[in-house]
Amino acid sequence: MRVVVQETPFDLASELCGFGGESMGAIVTFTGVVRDNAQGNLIAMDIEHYPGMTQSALTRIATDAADRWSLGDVLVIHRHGRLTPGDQIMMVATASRHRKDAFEAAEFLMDYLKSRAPFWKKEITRGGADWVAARDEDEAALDRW
Amino acid sequence: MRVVVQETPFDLASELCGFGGESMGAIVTFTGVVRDNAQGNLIAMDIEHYPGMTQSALTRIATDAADRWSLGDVLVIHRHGRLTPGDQIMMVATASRHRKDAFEAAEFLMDYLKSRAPFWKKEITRGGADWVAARDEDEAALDRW
Amino acid sequence: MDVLYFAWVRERIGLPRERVETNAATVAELVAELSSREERYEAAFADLSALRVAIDQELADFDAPIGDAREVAFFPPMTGG
Amino acid sequence: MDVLYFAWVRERIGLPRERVETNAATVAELVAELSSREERYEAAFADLSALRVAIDQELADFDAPIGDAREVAFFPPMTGG
Repeated sequence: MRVVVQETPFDLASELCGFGGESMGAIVTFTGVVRDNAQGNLIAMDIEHYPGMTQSALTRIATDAADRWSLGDVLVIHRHGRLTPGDQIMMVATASRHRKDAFEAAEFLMDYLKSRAPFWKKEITRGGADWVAARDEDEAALDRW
Repeated sequence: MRVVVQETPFDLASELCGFGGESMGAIVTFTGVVRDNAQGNLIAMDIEHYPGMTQSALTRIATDAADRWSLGDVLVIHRHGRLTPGDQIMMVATASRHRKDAFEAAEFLMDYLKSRAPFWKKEITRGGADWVAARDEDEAALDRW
Repeated sequence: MDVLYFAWVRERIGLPRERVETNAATVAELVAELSSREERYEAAFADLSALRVAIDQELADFDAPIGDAREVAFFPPMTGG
Repeated sequence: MDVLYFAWVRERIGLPRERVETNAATVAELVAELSSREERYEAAFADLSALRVAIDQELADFDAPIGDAREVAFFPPMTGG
């Protein structure tokens, strides 16, 4: 298991090099990308985090996933700082013998990262700057698990 | 949308370069890897396919996914020929504005690729060679959709 | 018409494709005709529940009409992914 | 104890962290104490349903006891991923 919080970009391919090994048949990845907003005027996305808590919160979420599904490997990378549209924000990867476990664990990781990892996003637009509000449906998504 | 059937290896990172573009916030990938069998004696996996039908069957599955979910992009790559443990067999990738669509579409693609794409796997072991039997649970997985 | 065989069906019958002249109206009739030829065909077609069929590269049922199909393929359940 | 603020809570209060000497027994008591200080605190804590709290870097409820916590943090609902 590997959990990384960093300001710098990451490279999906290097991160996945050797991930899972030869006994895992299924690898699922999710990559979050900064996308332009509905108005099409996003200049940047600032991602603030709680340095003392971030690593431990992410590690707990990853450990919960590993306890719950049969996983050969788990990877979580989350960036902070200023990002621009098209930049990768974060990724998770799961390796398992079967696709069902790999998919479910990746969805679980994402649902918890959305609402239980101490990150806050602020959109910088030509019109100003606004904190991204948490969405009710993201909180509701946790009820699945 | 891109659907590729090939004998040669693929590189996940190159395939994903520019995938989805700047308006898609969520990218999900699934990669299938040849894993050793339960006896630990797998030498190779031969993947036979039906050349005339493979491309059209995969394209139909990808089109069905694009019709059903809001996707910015879909990629399907499936290899054939002789592979060895650790080799990548296939991958799918989906890009969407929201993670739910990207995850569901990737799972849909995988469920249909398993049971409705004309590929057949044969395990070459030290003890001989055996065709991999289709699993009832793979057929049952289609009932979800 | 061309008849194609894949995976263990191909191995059991001993060839990947052949040209077949037939008056069979349905896939089932074609199967019956092939099975009556030789034991290797009979063995391959012994359990139709273990087989799938495609007409002109589209999955079909065994009771489907063949019509003027150019190509009929027989194979075991697919194991892609 | 250290009290930390993140995102718009930080902006509204105007600082990321401060040292607070308090006898508050619970988070709610600490919030009441801070709110009574100045308007910017009152504004930040006006709607507790829009806030989350962590005690020593673990998510907690507003009625949780503070005990001998070293660090209490206030922030809006998280928006990771």
